[in-house]
Amino acid sequence: MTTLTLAKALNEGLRRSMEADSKVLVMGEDVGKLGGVFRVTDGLQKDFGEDRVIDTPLAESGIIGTAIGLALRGYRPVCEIQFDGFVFPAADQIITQLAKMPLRSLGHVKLPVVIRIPCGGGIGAVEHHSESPEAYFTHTAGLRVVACSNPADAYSMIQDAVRIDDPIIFFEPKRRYWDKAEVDLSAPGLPLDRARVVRQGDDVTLLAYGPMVKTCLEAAAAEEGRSIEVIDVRSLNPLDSGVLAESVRRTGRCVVVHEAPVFNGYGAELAARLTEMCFYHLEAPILRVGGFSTPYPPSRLEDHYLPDLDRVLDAVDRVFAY
Amino acid sequence: MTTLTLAKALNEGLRRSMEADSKVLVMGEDVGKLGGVFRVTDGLQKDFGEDRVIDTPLAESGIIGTAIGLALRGYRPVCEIQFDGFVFPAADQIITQLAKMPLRSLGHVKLPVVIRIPCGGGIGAVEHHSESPEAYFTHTAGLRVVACSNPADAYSMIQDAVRIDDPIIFFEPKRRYWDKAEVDLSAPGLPLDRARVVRQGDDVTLLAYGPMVKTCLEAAAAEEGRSIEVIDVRSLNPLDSGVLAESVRRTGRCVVVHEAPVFNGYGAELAARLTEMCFYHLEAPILRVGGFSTPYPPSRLEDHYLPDLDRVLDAVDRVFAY
Amino acid sequence: MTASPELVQLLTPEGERVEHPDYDIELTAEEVRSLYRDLVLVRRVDLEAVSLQRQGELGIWASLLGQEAAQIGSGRAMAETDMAFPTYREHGVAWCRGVDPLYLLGLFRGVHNGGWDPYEHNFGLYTIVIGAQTLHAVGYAMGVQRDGAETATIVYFGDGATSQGDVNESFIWASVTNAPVVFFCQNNQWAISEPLEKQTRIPLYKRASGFGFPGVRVDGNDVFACLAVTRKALADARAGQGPTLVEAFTYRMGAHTTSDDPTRYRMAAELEAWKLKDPIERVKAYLFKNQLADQAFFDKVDEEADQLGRDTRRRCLELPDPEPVAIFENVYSGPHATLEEERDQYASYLAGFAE
Amino acid sequence: MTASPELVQLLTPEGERVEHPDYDIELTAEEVRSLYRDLVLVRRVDLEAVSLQRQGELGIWASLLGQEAAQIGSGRAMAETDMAFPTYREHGVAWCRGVDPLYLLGLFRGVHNGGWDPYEHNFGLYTIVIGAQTLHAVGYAMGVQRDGAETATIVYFGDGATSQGDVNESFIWASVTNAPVVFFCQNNQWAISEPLEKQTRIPLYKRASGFGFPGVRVDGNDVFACLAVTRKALADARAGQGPTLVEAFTYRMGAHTTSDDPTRYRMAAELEAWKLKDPIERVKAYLFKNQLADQAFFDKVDEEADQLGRDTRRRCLELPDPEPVAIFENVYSGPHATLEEERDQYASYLAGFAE
Ligand SMILES: Cc1ncc(C[n+]2csc(CCOP(=O)(O)OP(=O)(O)O)c2C)c(N)n1
Ligand SMILES: Cc1ncc(C[n+]2csc(CCOP(=O)(O)OP(=O)(O)O)c2C)c(N)n1
Ligand SMILES: [Mg+2]
Ligand SMILES: [Mg+2]
Repeated sequence: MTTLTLAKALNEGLRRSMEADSKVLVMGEDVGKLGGVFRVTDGLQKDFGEDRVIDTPLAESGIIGTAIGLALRGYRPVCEIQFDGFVFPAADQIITQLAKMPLRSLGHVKLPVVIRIPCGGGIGAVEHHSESPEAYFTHTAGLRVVACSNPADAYSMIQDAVRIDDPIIFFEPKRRYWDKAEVDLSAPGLPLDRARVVRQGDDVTLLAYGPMVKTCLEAAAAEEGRSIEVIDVRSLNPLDSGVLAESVRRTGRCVVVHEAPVFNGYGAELAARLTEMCFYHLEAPILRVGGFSTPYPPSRLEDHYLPDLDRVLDAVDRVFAY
Repeated sequence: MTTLTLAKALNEGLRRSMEADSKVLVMGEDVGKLGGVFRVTDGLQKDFGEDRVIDTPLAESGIIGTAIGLALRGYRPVCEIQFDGFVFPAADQIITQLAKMPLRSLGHVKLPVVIRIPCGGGIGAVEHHSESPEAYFTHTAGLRVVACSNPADAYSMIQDAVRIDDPIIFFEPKRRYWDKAEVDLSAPGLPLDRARVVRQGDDVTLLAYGPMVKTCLEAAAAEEGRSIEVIDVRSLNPLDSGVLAESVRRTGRCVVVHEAPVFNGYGAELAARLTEMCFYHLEAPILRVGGFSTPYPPSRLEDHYLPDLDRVLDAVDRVFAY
Repeated sequence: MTASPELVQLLTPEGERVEHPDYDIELTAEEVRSLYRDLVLVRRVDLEAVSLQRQGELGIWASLLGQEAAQIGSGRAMAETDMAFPTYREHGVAWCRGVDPLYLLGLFRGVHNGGWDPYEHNFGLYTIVIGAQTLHAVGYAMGVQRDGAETATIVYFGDGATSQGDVNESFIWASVTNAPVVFFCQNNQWAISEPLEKQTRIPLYKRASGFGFPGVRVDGNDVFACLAVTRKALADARAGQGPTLVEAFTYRMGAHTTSDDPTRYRMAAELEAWKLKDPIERVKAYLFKNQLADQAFFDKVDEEADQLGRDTRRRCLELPDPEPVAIFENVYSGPHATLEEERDQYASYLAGFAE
Repeated sequence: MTASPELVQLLTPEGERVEHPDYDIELTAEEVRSLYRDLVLVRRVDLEAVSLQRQGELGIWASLLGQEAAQIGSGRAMAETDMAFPTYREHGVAWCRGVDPLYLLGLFRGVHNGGWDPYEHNFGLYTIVIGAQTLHAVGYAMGVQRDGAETATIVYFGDGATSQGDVNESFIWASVTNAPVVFFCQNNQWAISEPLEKQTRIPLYKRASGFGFPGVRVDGNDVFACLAVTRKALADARAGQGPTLVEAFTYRMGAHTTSDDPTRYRMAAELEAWKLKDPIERVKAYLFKNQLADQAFFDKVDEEADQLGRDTRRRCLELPDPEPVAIFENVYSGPHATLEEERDQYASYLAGFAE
């Protein structure tokens, strides 16, 4: 066991992936000498060379578009989008090309492209640096979407993501980059498409992913009266709905938590789907706690915008008030 | 009263808007001499000149980006995106600029930009010409999102959209462009942000917008045993949730219908929100009927992919089977 | 368009061979006859497809009429291992790469979205979103560099496409990485209803100068010139000399697609003028004048074309509709829980009707 | 970078006036002193902001250190009705447009995302998404054309930004519409950690040639040259002569932002070499040598700068945090049902704590 930050765990995972397969490339803005603005690719260019760790022109559509071409040539590019809010210039390449080309080819083409996106707020940043764009991608068939929440998962999930032949949007909770935990570098991780019960409980189920898993665990620990189960969704698409439904049926109550705006956010899918799956077991409607239906606010207001322990527990109270 | 196709009603509405305000511009690919590939802007360049009806370079980001600039200079651009699947190159300008600049300016800036998008399938087209991308925009705070379903609404809604100071994504159901109906050219329409009960019923509520309104009306007419209420949502954001909730509370059952993939589609928001609003009145979970969680299929399969009368009634049956 | 210092032409509309200092090409009679045959056959397939569409057998068709020389010239310039990335109109290039026309018909009929194996033919999938493929080509070429292979990549796009951000980004990437890629722009003067002036105010081949690599304009209706210019550009790429932009100056003789009505936006006179520059007629004239082929040869090619047309039609009509379950296939490379659930539900829904 | 045919320079690093055939400029002593004052004051505000960030009062700051001449020269070239579209680093231009530095501090402090009135100052909002503003500028200029106004638009962007699709699209739109717009690229040699070679293999001003409009490279550390070149480009735009690309060749003396550590990727020697070309020192030398200012003047400017720095700091610290309800304001121009519901719910949630 080694103690690693989440950022370093990703770095280690990428390193292993690159060692295991010479076709794995890392590309993006400032990923080389600088090692990325969050240092997730630190040292990789030094060790694997400029041909495998590519500082690209400043153009996100170009990053994903050329990554598709590289994948067509047999490479496995891992692209870094510098911040969540800068993925949109690449939206067309992701949505119309990356997600659809395997089908277009009737399966002749596989596009093992990983798109790493540091996401979420809470770091006091300026506009576009704190967003949670997952719903744009969970609604895009052909993509897998995953979110890691802790160092051990980060380490295993990034390696799985690189190994899998589908295009994957890989969300990294930027405000948790410096959180440390023990990581067993040789143990196999939970398969990429599985959810994990991270805390068992009987009275209510909290569903979260990425940065909000920690928040929910804190809320569960702080809550005195009720026994709270917390599930880390991990894979947003495909969704491991069986694990979630089992829990919700057992507790009869559920709150979904994410940072993205609630309106048509990923929580809507969780709520709608689990309501259908667990209707007769529900004591109350599934409630959603998330960002407001506004652009991410200037950072002096982000503590209001982001779900925190209090807002999660308030929702727990409300779900019991039914 | 005049009989108009939906396309012609939009054309008339645009004409009135341009007559009423010399700042209104129409811009897009092929909107001039050709009158747009669906002829919605037919004759406008002839009557209002090339300065007001602009055939643009073939670049969607450019269309929206320059429209923002024109709006900053006091113009009111109505942009045409030629087909749903081609809106993605403009995603960045729409999501990071158009939707957020008014807030960025603390309200000094208004961006009255309308983005018309012919949407949906059922016309036997090739890839990218049959999609329903509304969820990408309903999840984007700062945008209004509306969808018209019939000639009379098309006529009034487009004029309202042009008049309102917010950026608006305006969906047009392309397979209904040639549907005809009576339009009263002088009557004021229902306000843009209001839903409309288009058929009253007691047993179950069908929620739809755009092309699926007609499908739901046909399903309601075909159904023999049950009394089906059909609501045309019209405004997806903001949502007229009061009208919807009133109906669902009354009927106790609800089915949401759209063409977009169900997974994290707009139906998820409707289902999650209305479940919360109407929990104690629901006899069954709100069911969703929509496209599958796949890219839009080749056209020889689209009849399977698109919700039709049978699939809607099947969901109605299921919602009664609970 | 007449021969000019800035336009590479090796065969005049009248079928006269002309010399160009930078682009010489020696073609045997056999090679010229073979090019002629290609031109005639792809035009025939195209005509058949237009007629199939008129009869409701295809949803739509994008005709290459008038652009045969640009496509056959460039397509035949490729080495077997070179890779091509097309738009939706490169039926002539597809032909050169050995892609069965049935795939193209299947796409426009709505049976699939392309479906051939890009690796088998070194020919990418048709790309409908304007310009997106240019970046794929550069990425592929970057892969070639890493493999140390002697392989060139060629990417096709139209005059309208030059306005897209992606196309310009691809110029940047190719230039900065010195990627072995040839940008082949068929300037057919129109992007649906929009004439060239809506996309640029200078000749398109000059765009390359702003990115620091060579651009050349070639008579796109001259199959010899297209062959020579593309051959050189591909050779340069393979030799590590980086990208070239080729502007093939040509004309879209037909409608944009079968859904389009060009009489709404362009003059008949323009079309008539371009008819005189037909890419096939000039090769035929050249073969005749130089007695490189006799009437029997032309008859044989015509017959072959008719046969191909008939076959194509028959096989198109025989194309089976896909099974509904195909909707769920090939979306992901392996099992996907949500999708399987939907598939099973839909299967049992369908089974309900059978009962 | 030394004066060369391709680099417009009017004032050497040593403070010598040089002539250029195309760009002559007559400046009164008063005007030069005023430029000097601008340069010193904006540098002072910038330093204060860096220090405020170090003390935790700002979340981040993007320093303009080294780019003062490019910004003041171009900013002072504008007529009052001309419109500017900045990136996130144009503090000097903001100064010229009369935007209170407090707005810039408020943005980087996280109080708002800009918030000044673009119409009051003819200065657009800061744009963080690289390149997006170039299209806004062209659209604005298209509006100017429709108004028949004699107004030029200038848009700022960096060397890195030239790789973005949007920037290249904006070149196309400007060229095709002959829009009255000046593209002002501050080539400060770096895009965060990436040197210029990652974005282009030829000088950036040449990009314009690929789009059919003029490009010019100016010494970006020479405020006279930046003033002269921009003035001419703006005048050309107003006179209906269309767009110009100005590449201001300069250097980012500081870190990319306060979060950045440039020692990880660039050599100290490079920085030292550029220090000798400081944009302020050469104006000071010029004023001195030509006895256009005395020590009292320099002292006064320094004092003014100190005063400005102190004021800026004090006012920054006094900036009130916005009320939570501000989250819901200015998102839409009028009532919005969903938002109001969320606002009210959150207000009563907050009220619950107060109880
Ligand atoms: C991104 C995008 N926008 C719009 C379209 C619709 N469209 C299809 S073809 C076309 C014109 C293309 O012109 P050009 O690039 O000159 O190629 P050509 O069709 O002439 O071969 C347009 C606008 C599209 N396919 N993709
Ligand atoms: C679309 C987008 N991608 C990435 C970023 C992150 N980013 C901020 S500044 C910057 C470098 C910009 O370089 P340049 O254009 O040269 O301007 P400079 O900062 O040097 O003034 C990057 C990559 C961004 N802001 N927007
Ligand atoms: Mg064309
Ligand atoms: Mg820079």
